[in-house]
Amino acid sequence: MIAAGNSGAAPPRGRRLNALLAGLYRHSASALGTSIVVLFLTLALIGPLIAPFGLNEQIATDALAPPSGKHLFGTDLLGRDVFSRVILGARQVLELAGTGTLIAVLLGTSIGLFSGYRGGWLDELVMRFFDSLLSLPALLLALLLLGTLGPSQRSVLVVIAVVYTPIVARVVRSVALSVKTKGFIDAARLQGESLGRILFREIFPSALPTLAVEASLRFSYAIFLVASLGFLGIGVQPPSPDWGLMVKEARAYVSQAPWALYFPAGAIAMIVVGVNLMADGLKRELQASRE
Amino acid sequence: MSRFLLRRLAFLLLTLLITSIIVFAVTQLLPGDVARIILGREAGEQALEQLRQKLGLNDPPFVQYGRWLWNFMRGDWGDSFSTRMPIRAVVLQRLRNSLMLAGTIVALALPLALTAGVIAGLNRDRPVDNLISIASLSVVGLPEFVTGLVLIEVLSFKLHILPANSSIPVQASFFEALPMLILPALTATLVLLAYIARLTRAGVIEELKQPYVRTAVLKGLSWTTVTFRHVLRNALLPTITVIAISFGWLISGLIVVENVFNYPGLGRLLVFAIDRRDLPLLQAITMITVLGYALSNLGADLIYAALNPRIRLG
Amino acid sequence: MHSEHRNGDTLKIEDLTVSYHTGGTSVQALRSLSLNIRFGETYGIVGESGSGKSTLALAVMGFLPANGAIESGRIIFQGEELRGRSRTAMRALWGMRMALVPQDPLASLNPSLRIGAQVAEVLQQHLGLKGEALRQRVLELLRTVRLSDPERVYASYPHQVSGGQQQRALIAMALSTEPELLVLDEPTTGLDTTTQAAVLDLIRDLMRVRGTAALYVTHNLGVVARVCDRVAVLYAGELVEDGPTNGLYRQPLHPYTRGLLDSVPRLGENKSAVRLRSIQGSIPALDELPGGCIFRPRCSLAIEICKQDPPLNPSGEGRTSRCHRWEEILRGEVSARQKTPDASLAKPHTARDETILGMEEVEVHFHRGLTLREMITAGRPPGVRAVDGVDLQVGRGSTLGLVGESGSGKTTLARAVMGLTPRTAGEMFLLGSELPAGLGQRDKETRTHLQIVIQNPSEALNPYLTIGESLRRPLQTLLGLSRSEADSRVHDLLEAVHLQPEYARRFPVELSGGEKQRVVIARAFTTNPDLLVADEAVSSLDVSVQASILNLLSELQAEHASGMLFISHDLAVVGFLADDIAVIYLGKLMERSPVRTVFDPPYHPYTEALLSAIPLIDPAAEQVEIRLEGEVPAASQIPAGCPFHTRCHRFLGDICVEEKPPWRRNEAGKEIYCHIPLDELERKQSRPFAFDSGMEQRG
Amino acid sequence: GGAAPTTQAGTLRVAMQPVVQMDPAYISSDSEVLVANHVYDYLVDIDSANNIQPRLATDWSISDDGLRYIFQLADGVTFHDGTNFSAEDVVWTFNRLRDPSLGLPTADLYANIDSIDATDDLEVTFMLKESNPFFLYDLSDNHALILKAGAQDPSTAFNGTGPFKVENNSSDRIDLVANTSYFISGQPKLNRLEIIFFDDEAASVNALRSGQIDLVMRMSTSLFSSLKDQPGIQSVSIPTNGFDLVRLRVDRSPGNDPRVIQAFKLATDREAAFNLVQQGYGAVGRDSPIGPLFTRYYSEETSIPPRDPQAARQLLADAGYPDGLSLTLHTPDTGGRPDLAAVLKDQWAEAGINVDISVEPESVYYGDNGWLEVDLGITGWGSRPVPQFYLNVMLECGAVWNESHFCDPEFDQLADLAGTTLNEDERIQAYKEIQKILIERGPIIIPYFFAQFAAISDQFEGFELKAFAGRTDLRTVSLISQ
Ligand SMILES: Nc1ncnc2c1ncn2[C@@H]1O[C@H](COP(=O)(O)OP(=O)(O)OP(=O)(O)O)[C@@H](O)[C@H]1O
Ligand SMILES: Nc1ncnc2c1ncn2[C@@H]1O[C@H](COP(=O)(O)OP(=O)(O)OP(=O)(O)O)[C@@H](O)[C@H]1O
Ligand SMILES: [Mg+2]
Ligand SMILES: [Mg+2]
Repeated sequence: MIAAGNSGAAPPRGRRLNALLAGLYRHSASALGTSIVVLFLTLALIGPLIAPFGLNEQIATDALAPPSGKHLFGTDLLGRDVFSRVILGARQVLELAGTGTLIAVLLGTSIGLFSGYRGGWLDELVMRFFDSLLSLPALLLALLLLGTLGPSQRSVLVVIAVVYTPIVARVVRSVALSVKTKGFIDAARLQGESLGRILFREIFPSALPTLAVEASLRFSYAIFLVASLGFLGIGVQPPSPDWGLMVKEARAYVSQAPWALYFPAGAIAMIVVGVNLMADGLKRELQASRE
Repeated sequence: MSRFLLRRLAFLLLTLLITSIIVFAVTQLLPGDVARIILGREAGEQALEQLRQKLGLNDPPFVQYGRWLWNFMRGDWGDSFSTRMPIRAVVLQRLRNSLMLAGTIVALALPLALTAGVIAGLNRDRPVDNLISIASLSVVGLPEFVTGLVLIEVLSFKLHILPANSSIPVQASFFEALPMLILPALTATLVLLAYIARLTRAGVIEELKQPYVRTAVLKGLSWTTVTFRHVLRNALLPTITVIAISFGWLISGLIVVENVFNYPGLGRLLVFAIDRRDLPLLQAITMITVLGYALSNLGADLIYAALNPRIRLG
Repeated sequence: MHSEHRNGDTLKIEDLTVSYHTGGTSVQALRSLSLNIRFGETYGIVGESGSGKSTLALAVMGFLPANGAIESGRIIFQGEELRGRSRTAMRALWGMRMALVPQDPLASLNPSLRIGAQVAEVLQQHLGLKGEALRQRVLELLRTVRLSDPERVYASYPHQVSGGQQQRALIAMALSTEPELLVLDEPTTGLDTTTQAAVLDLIRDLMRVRGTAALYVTHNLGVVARVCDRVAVLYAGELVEDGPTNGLYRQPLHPYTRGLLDSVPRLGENKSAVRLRSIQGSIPALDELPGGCIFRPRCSLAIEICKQDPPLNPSGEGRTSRCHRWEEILRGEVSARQKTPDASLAKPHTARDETILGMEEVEVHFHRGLTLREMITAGRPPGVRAVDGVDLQVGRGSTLGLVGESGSGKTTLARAVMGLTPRTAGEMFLLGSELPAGLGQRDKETRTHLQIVIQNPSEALNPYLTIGESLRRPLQTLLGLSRSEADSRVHDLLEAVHLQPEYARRFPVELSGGEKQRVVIARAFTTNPDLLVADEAVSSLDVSVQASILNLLSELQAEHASGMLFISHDLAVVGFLADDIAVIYLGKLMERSPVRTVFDPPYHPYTEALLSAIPLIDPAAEQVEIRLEGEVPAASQIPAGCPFHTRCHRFLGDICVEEKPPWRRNEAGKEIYCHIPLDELERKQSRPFAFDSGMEQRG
Repeated sequence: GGAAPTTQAGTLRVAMQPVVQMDPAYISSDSEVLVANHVYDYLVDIDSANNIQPRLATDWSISDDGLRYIFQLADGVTFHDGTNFSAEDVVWTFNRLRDPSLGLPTADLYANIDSIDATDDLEVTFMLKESNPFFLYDLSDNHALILKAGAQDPSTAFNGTGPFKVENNSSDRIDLVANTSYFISGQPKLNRLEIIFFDDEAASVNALRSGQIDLVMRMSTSLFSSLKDQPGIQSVSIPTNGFDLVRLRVDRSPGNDPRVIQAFKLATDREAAFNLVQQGYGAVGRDSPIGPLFTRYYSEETSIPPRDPQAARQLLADAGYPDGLSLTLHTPDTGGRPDLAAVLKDQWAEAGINVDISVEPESVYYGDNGWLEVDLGITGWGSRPVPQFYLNVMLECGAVWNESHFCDPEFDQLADLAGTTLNEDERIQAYKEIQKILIERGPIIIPYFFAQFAAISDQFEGFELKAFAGRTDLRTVSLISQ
C-alpha cells in the first residue's frame, strides 16, 4: 500500500493475524484454547531442548518410580522419565495425528470442493465411493491397511488420511454446494476464472470456518485412533513417545504406576480441549470478520 | 416415497458390492500365508497344500471372489476358515449381542448428550457452556481403554455397583445381560458425548437466532413452551440424524470397548477374522456392518423427513 | 376494552434513548425520541436502513436484543410504565395487549408447526380456548384476514403457502386477542406489489374498524402514505420530523424528509424528463455522529447555526421539525432541495439504429433428471417453464426495462442472456451474431461484451476477497492486464462510482449495501460492455442511495453507450430508467411498450393491476383499487391459453382459457398480449392512479 | 478344605485366549491345549516336576537297546460316545500323527518311530529306528492325545476319553461338563469347566477381581504383581524353561561376521533386561536354551563376559562398521517382548547399534515365516520338559525353525550325541559343551527365562500350575466345601 498502484493489495498478513489473535483472546474459552495450543506447539518445537531425559533413556534403578523432584511425572516400567516423554510426545502427536489430519484435510477439501462444484454423475460417483468407505468401521479399514502396509509410522499416516478424507470431503462438499449458487461464483465464471481459482480462491474461504471446526474434531479422533491402534498392538512403534502409545503401554501396569498412564492421558485431554476451543473461536472470528 | 425407497435399495446393493470388493481386494494384499496362519507354524507342507485345496485358495482371486459372492447371495455364508464353525450362526449370534449393546449406548448417550448440548446452547458462552464443552471434549481424545479403566476402577472396584466384565452367557436375554451392558455402553457414550453435545449446541444456537423464536416469545408463551415446543423441535433434527448414522458404527466399531470389557460383539470377531485371515468370516461381518450402516442412514433420513415437514422424500 | 383510554394516548414514548453494547464499545441507536400514539391511530415510522426503526419497535415491545438497553426515557402503555418490567410481567402483555407483526413472514413462522396450531397457541395461552371452540375461532380469524381457503392454510405448514398468506396468518395471530397496540415492522417488505397492495388494504381496513393503535415501521414512503395517519421520520436514531401524513408529504419541514421524498422516482417520471435528487453522502455510522445537527454533513441548507444541536421545534398543525431553518423552509425562503446533480439529462433514445441484443422465442425450462420409473413409463415430469417464449430487442445505448412479480422469470431470462443458465430453446443474437446458449461455448470476446449486475449485492461480492481483488480480476482475466496495471485501474473504477481508493483494501462486510452495489456496478463496467444486464440492481437499497445508483447507471450507460436490460419488480423505477418496458408474467411477456406510452391506457389487464397496486408517495392521490384474485400459479403448472386468465379481472370467458392470446399493436407502438382488442381496452380503462403531486413541483 | 467329594461339584470359570484349532494334531495355544487335554487323554503325562506319569498307559517296559517300548493300557476306559477304548485307538492315533503324507506338525517328531502295533487288546508296542532317551517325553507331546480310531473330523467332533465332555462350543466360550464315567475314580472333582475367551489380559484380570472368573493363567508380569495382595485370590508363579530369544542371522551380513555377534552380546545387559521386563520373576539367561531348571544339564562353568559397550563398538569398527550398525529389530506383539525390544534399543545404542523396532501381530509374524527371514528378531519359546527339543528344531544345521540359520558341525555332532545316547553322563557332558559353544560363538542372546503365572479364586483347592499353562491338570482342582 506504499505506492498508490498497489491499492488492490489486502492488508498485510501480519495485521490480519493480530486482529484474529486479539479476537480469539476476547473470549475466555477460545483464549484458553489458543494458549493451550500455543503451549503444545512450543513444546513440539523446543521439546528436545527442555526434556531432562531422552525418550528411551532408561534408568533401571528408577523403574516405576512415583513423581518426584527428579522425575516430575514419575517413571514407567522401563525406568523412563514420563515427564520427558510427555514433552517429547508433543512433537510426535503433531507429526502423526497432526500430519495425518492435515493430509486428510487437504485431500478431503480438494475432492469435496471439486466434486461439489462439478456436481453431476462424477459427484454422485465420488460420494458413493466415500459412502462405502464410511460404512466400514474406521478400525476395520485401519486394521486392513496396516496389515497390508505393515505397521509403521507412515502406514498410520495413510490410515488416518484414508479414514478421515471422506468425512472432510463431505463437509467441504456441502459448503461448496451452497456457495456455488452464489452470485460471486457466477461473476467468477463470467470472468472466465480457472477452475482452480474458483475452487480455492472463491469457494474455499467460505468453507474455512466449518473446516476449522471439523479439522480440530478430526485431529482429536486421530489421536484417539492412534491410541486405539496401539491398543490392538499395531501402528506406532515403541519406544515412540506418542501419548496414545504411552497410555496403552502404561495400562498394562497401571496399578503399579498410575502416573505413567494419567499424565499422557491428561496431555491428550488438554490438547484436544485446546484445539477444539480454539477452532470454535477461529470459526467465530472468521465469520464475524467477513459475513 | 416408494421411489425413494427403491433408489435407496439400489444404492445399498451398490454399496454392499463396492465394500465387499474393497475388503476382498485388501485381504488379497495382506501378508501371511492363509493356510499357514490357520494351521500354525508347526504344520507341514502337505497339510498346508491340502488345506489350500480344500479352501480353494489356489484359484485365481476373481474366481474366489465370484464363488464367495454367488454363495453369499444364495444365503450360504460358508464355514469359518479357521474355526470351521458355520459362519451364519456365529455372526448372527454376535450381531444380536452387538445390537443389544448399541441399543443401550443410544439409550444412554441420547438423553445425556442432548441435555448437555441443549443446556450449553441455551447458555451460550456462559460458564456452564464452557464447562460442558471442556468436560465433554476432555474425553474425546482418550481411547476407550482409558475411560473404561477409570469407570471400572470407580464403579466396579470402589463402589461395587457394576460388574467389571461383560462376557455375557450365550443367548442371554437383554435383561439378563443389561447389568453387564451398562459399563461398556457408558464408555462408548463418553466417546460420542462431545460430538453429539456440540452438534446439539450448535443446532440450538442456530435456531435461537431464527425470527420465529422471537415471534413465539412475543406471543407471551412461557419459557418452557418456547424452548421445547418451538426451539428444540427444530434444533434437534441434525442431532437425531447423526445419532441414527452413528448407530451403524456402534454395531461393529466398538472393537476396543468390546476388548476392554470382553463383550462378545461383532467388533472382536472382526479383529479375529482379520488376524486369522478368515476371509468368509470377515466378508460376512463386513456385509452385516455395511447393511447396518445403510439401514441406520435410511432410518436417519426417514426420521428427519418425519420430523421436518420441509423435507419431501423422493 | 379499556374504555378509559379511548380518547387518550395508547402509547407515550418520552425522551427514549436506546444503546447497543458491542465489543467493549456502545452506540446509541435511538436518541431522546418522543412520540405519542393516540387510540386508534396508525403511526408510521420511516427512515432508511439503520435509522433505528426496528430498535424502536423492539424497545416498545420490551424485547431489545441481549446487548441492547434503554438508557433513559419512559415508555408508557395505557398509562403503565413498561421500562424495567420483568420478562414475566411483559409476558402478560405480549400477544394479549400488544402484538408484533414481523418482517419476513416465512422466517417468522415455525417451519415445523402447522399454521393453525401457531395461531391457536396465542388464544390458548391468553384466552384459554380449547378444542373445537379454539379451532373455530382460528378459522374465523383466518377468514377475517381474507384468506381464501382458511381450512387449507390452517392445516398447512408455512412453506406450503405463499408469502402473502404467511403474512396474513401472522396478522391474524397478532389480532387474535384484539390487542390495544399493534407493532408492525416492515410487514409487507419482500412481498410482491400486488400482494403488498392487498395486505396493505387489509391492514388499513382492520385498523379503521378496530380502532387499534399501531406503530407501523417501514422504509417505503408510499406504504406510509397509504396506511398511516401520522408519520415520524427517523434519521440515524433521531426523530427529525413528524406530523400528520398529508401535511408532512405536501410540505416537508426538514431537508432530510424533502430529500427522501425527492429521491424516490414517481410513477410516470422518466430520466429523459427529470434527474433524481439523491441525498449526497450517506448515513453516518452511529459511533461517528457529527456534533450539532446530525444531518448537517449532507444538508444543502447547512449554515453556521447547524453546528448546534437543533431542538425539536413544534411547527403547528401538530407537526414538529428538528431543523434550525424550518421557518424559512415553511415560508419558502429557502428550498431544502438538493441541487440537481450537474450531469445533463439523459437524451431519450428514439433512434433504435443498432440492435445489440435480440431474442426470438427464448425458452428456459427446468427439468429434474428422470427417475427409473419415469424412464420405464416414459412419463416426463412437469418441467418448470421459467421463461416461456420471449421475444425482445435491446438497442445500442437504450434501456429495456423488464418488470414482473417474483417468480415471473426475470432472473432466469437474465441468466440465459449471460449464459449462466443455458436457454432450452429459441435464438439470441449479440451484435447481430448468434449467441451460444452455454457459457462454455462463448469466447472471451463475447463475454467481454456482456456484463451483469447481480440481483443481490451481498451475494455479488465474495465476502472473503478484498474489493480491490474483486475489481482487479476481470481486468486480468478479460482484458488481460498485468496485475500491477489492473491494480492501478482499480483506482479509476472506484472513482467512477464515487468511492475512495482506500476502499480497495476493504472487505465487502465493511461496506454498506449501497457501496457494495457501486462496486458491483464498477465491476460490470470494467470491460466497457455493449450490453449490461442489471437484475434488481437497486431493489435492496435505501431510497436515497437508490437514487444515486440510478443516476450512476444512466451516466455510465450514456458514457459507454451500452445497451441495458434493466430488471426490476418496481414499475416506478423501471419507468424512470427505461426507454422501453416489457411486462412479464409466469415466463411470458404480457406487454411491450415504449416508456412514454406505458402509463396511459390501453394497458394489459395485468399492467393495469400492477399500476393500481403501487403505493403512491402521495397520501392525497386517489387510486382505483384493482386487486388480483387468488395466488400466482406455480411455474410448473402454467395455465393454458392466456397464462394470466386465472387472476384476470377482465376475464372474457372460455377463449382466455383455451386460446393463446394474439399480440396486438397500436400506432403508439404499444404491444399487448391479450384477447381484448386495444380500443376496447382503452374504452374500459382509465388511468388507475393519479400522477404524484410531487411531479409538478419538479423541473 | 474337607475330604475329597465322591461326586463332582462346582464350576471353574477359566479365562483363556480364543481357541482356533480343536484338532489335537494342530493345537498349539494354551487354551487349545487346555481344552484338548481335558477332553482327551495322553498315553503318558508329565507332572509339574517334569517326570513321566501314567495316564492311559498304566505301565510300560523299555528294551535295553532302547528301541522297543511296550505299554499296558488302562482297562474299562470308554470314549464320550460310549464306545470302548482299546490298543487300536492308540495305534491309529500315532499312525495319523506320524504319517508323512499328512504333514501334521508331529510328523518330524515321530519320524524315528519304525512301527506301532496293538500287540494285545490293551497292549501297544512301539519300535524305534534309533534309540531316543526322550521318547516318553515325545509321546506326551501336546498333540499326542488319543482319538477314537477312524475319528472323522477331530476339529469339529470331540470324542475323547478325557475327564470332561464338550457341552457347548461357541465363538466366545467353550463349556465342558464332567465325564461321570471317567476311568480314574474320584476324578474329575469339578462338574463344570467353562473356558471363557478373552483377547485382553487386563480384561481377564479385571474379571477375576470382580469374581466373574475363577482362574487366569495368562498375564503380564505387571498384571500379576498387581494381583499380589488382592483378597480372595491366590496367585501362583513358577519358573519355567520358556525364554525370549534375541537372534541375529549368521548366514548373511552383518551377522555372518562373528565379531558382530560378539558385539551384540557385549552390548547387552541381560540382568537389567530381566529386572526391567520380568521384574525379577524367572531367571537370568546365559544365551543357551538349557536353563537352570534342567538342574542336571545346566552349567555356569563358562562365564559370560560382562557388558562392555566400548569393546562392542570396537568390535563393530573392526568388523567394518566404524560408525555403528543400523538394523530393524522385529518382535511379535505378545508378552513382554515389545518392552524387551525397547530395553535392548537403549542398551545397544550405547554400543553404536541403532535399531528401529517393528512390533508385529504374532499371527502374522509367525504366520508368513517372517520370523525365519528377518536379520534381527525376538522370538518367544515355550517351556519344554527336555532341552533336546530346542537344539533339534532351533539350532541344528537346517533345522525347521533354525531362525538364526546357525550351522556348526561341532555343535550338531554334540546335539546328536546328546539326543541319542543312553548314557546320561555322556549327555550331561555334551550339554555342557554345547552351552560353552553357544556362549562363545552362538548366534543367540537369551536374556532371561520367564516365569509362568496364574491366579485363582481362593474358593478352589488342589490347583497345580504347569510350566506350559495349557498342560495344567484341572482334574484334581475342587471347590472348597464350606
Ligand atoms: N443487536 C445489535 N447490536 C449492535 N448494534 C445493533 C444491533 N441491532 C441494531 N444495531 C444497530 O442499531 C442501528 C439501528 O438498527 P435497526 O435495525 O433499528 O435499524 P432499522 O431502521 O430497523 O434498519 P432496517 O431498515 O435495515 O431494518 C443500526 O446501526 C444497527 O447497526
Ligand atoms: N434452477 C432452477 N430449477 C428449477 N426451477 C427454477 C430454477 N431457477 C428458477 N426456477 C423457477 O423459475 C421461476 C422463475 O424464477 P426467477 O428467479 O427467474 O424469477 P424472478 O422473476 O427473478 O423472481 P424474483 O423477482 O423473486 O427474483 C420460479 O418459479 C423459480 O422457482
Ligand atoms: Mg428493521
Ligand atoms: Mg430474480
